[in-house]
Amino acid sequence: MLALALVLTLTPGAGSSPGWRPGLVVLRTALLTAAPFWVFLLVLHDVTTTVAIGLRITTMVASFVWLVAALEPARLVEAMVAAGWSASLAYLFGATLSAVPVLKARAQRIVEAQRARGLSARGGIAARLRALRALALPLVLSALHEVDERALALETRGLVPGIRRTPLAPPPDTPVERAARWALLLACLFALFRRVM
Amino acid sequence: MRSLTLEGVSFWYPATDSPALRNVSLHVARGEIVALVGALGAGASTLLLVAADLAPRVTGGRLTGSAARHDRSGIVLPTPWTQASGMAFSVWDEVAFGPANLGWPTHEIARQVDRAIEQLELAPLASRDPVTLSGGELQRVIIAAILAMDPGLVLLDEPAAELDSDGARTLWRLIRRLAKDGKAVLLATSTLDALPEVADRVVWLEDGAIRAVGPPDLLADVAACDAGLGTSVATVWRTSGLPGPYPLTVAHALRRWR
Amino acid sequence: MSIRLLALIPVAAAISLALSAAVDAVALPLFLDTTGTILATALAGPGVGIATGVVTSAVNTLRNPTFWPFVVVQIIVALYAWVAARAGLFRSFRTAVPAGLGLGVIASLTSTPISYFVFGCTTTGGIALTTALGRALGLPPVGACFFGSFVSDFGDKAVTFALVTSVLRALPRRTAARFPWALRAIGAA
Amino acid sequence: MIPVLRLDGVSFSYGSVPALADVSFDIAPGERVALLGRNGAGKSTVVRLIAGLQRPDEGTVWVGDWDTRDCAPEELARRVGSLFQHADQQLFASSVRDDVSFGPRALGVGEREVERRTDDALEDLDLTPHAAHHPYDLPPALRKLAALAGVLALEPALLVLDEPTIGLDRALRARVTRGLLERSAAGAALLVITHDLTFAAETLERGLVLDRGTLACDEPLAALLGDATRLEPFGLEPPPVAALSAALDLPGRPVRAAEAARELARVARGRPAP
Repeated sequence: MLALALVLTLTPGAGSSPGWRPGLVVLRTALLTAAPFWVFLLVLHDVTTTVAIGLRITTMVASFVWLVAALEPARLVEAMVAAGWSASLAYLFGATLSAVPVLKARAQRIVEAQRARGLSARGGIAARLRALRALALPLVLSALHEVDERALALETRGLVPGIRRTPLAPPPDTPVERAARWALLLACLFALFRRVM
Repeated sequence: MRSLTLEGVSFWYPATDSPALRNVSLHVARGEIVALVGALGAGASTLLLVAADLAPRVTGGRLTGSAARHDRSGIVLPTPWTQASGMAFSVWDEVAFGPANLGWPTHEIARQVDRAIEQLELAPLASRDPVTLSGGELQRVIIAAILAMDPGLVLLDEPAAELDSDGARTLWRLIRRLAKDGKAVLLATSTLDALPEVADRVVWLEDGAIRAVGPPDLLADVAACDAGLGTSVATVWRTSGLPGPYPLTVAHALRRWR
Repeated sequence: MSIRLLALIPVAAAISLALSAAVDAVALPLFLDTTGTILATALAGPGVGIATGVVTSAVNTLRNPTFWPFVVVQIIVALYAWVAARAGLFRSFRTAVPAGLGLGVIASLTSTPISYFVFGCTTTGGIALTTALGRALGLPPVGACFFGSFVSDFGDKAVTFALVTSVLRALPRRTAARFPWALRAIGAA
Repeated sequence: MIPVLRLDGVSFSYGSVPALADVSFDIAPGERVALLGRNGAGKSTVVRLIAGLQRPDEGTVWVGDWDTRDCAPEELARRVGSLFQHADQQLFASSVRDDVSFGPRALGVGEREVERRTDDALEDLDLTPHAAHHPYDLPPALRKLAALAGVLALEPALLVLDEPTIGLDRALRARVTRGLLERSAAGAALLVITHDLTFAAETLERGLVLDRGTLACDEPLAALLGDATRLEPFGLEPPPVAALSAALDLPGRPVRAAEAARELARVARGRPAP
């Protein structure tokens, strides 16, 4: 939570206000995500513990679901740059986000290609582990092989350590929002302080 | 005005004994289009990496001789999907990635990006997520992204590999226009038939060294035809046993025939 | 940090996330979500490994918010992998698989307190079910929670270590030579 | 004779996006067929349907006497060898030879037969000198060829290849042509998606054109490639040799370099020296 508050404080305006109706969607998603936890809590614990932990989980889930709903990755990356974070750090986050679907699609292609070469993923554990090897190795090897080309590409496109990057259309940041963020961070710290003491 | 000067350049990749380039001397002037041709592994890609100041600075390895660049360079690598920034979630932002890293003011970024998008005919794709593009579309986006950085020296490694014939035609036209605007262009390609209309000079690389340099007529040369580097028309002429000099293109052949 | 290592981190993190999605295709109960962290550590040292683990968790969190506290596990995995790589345990399956089993124990020891105190041991469906099984076997709550994490982590980390060993062995020497620690991890330097 | 492949009124859509509408054609053993058309015309969908990775919404895809609806892709691998785009990303063994033998070994054909098929496939594409190399130590173009060898080693009755020559130079394309002609002479049918009309002209004999999901042409490739006005609506233009034959009006309008050279020499002999 603290880390999240810190990130929000240091990156102005990454979130856009989700509005009223999206708010309902967020609430519903959060409750649905939290629901299984309640079921398992009831199985594993007594009622008091269930309520205590359940509320904690629900709060946590709700705040993250809200964050994800309100957050566009592109805006976060630009907001990080605008707030003076290093472009390399913004790159780590942004590049992972965009590499995941690329590698997932590649994993899917590899599964299909190996099946078209006769690989069957059925059978005992040993057969399935062998199949796993034929799926995972090409994915990892081809991805690692590309690291070099990615490095060349970053260099040619000017993302080198120590640059002063121009933020592209950074989200607007008002003094009120800034003050609200600091206030929230202080509230978090205060709550933490009371817990620890 | 020279844009690139290589004098006696030899280059070794890390952990290799034989050089990828041997004693290469070459200059490229502003407004000029120079094409590198040669068999697989002849050194064209390496030469482009040296010209871009990536080898040995990023690749590692060892360089002897001297390489002087008089303009900022931009290189289009042969695998567009590894050259995507990973930080852009629309084509417009992808093209703007390089200019933003150069720290330009916002209005200058917008001007260069819009121009590059128009040059590569990407306007209909401007708001798409780069992840959803086809290979050919992505290749055009990366070319636009490099051009938006306004390099004086444009380096292209197999820029037409992923393009269909429409896309390739547009690309060759664009390259001519870049040269007219005063840019120096150095490109490696195995699409030999396009070169007579595109290149001002052709450099034939063999085993890391320059075997011959000349106007595109080089591609109708007996030796080039025999090395598999003649244009299709020249190669047919050579195979037919008709006397030289061989025509370079269909138009030349027609003139010769009449 | 060199530009090559900067480029390695997102690739390694994405490898973890893509693999844990792709493992469904062979119907094995595995996560493989620390593959990239371990691999990055073996190739490029603990700093790069930890960065990979943190980025993996951060991006995973966008998908499922309850993953964030487990970033601690990713960091411990990176440190453990570093020790294993220094000791040359990735050079053969005979050492890698026991090392992976060891990591399974350590990873579940790390995740148990997080899982227990933050989530009441209800982290994911699978672990919650094995925890319930532990309770049914008469274990106390914390013990059942450890049992749940342990059952799922044990095999997963052993397979992950074996997979990383396969990758390091299959990595062409020229590619390996580009990363500062790779040759050492495979015993070639 | 039973065709190796028969598409019978096949339609397919991705969700609500139609990809193929009522496509029908047959391919006989040993036949060499080019599948042409713009990006997005539905060519790759045809490959996926034949490999059993998708099921047709309507109509039937017959591979010999097998309905692809009833077969998993790994079963179809006994009859169909498929090369997908980015096939070089599927390599994972530590030597080219091991990777090429993966397919036949997965089919369970017996170790001696695996060896023979692997040797033949490497030989056909002149890859024998690289057999012991690590695939990722090879230049990308040869890696691509290694992936193709892995498909040839399945020794299927039908080869379905999606852009086998992207990134290959002329010498390597000639190797692919030679290898495929040999396979076809031995009875394998070829269905090749390509933008590379020079390669198509040298290798293939029949041309299918897909246009927005429907079959727009099915005729001898030579006639199609020589006709600029017919190709134009599909974003294609005649390859240089076909253009040369048309411009010089060479008899029979050959589209292959060797035939064009022969006709050129013959006609030139009958003319006064220029």
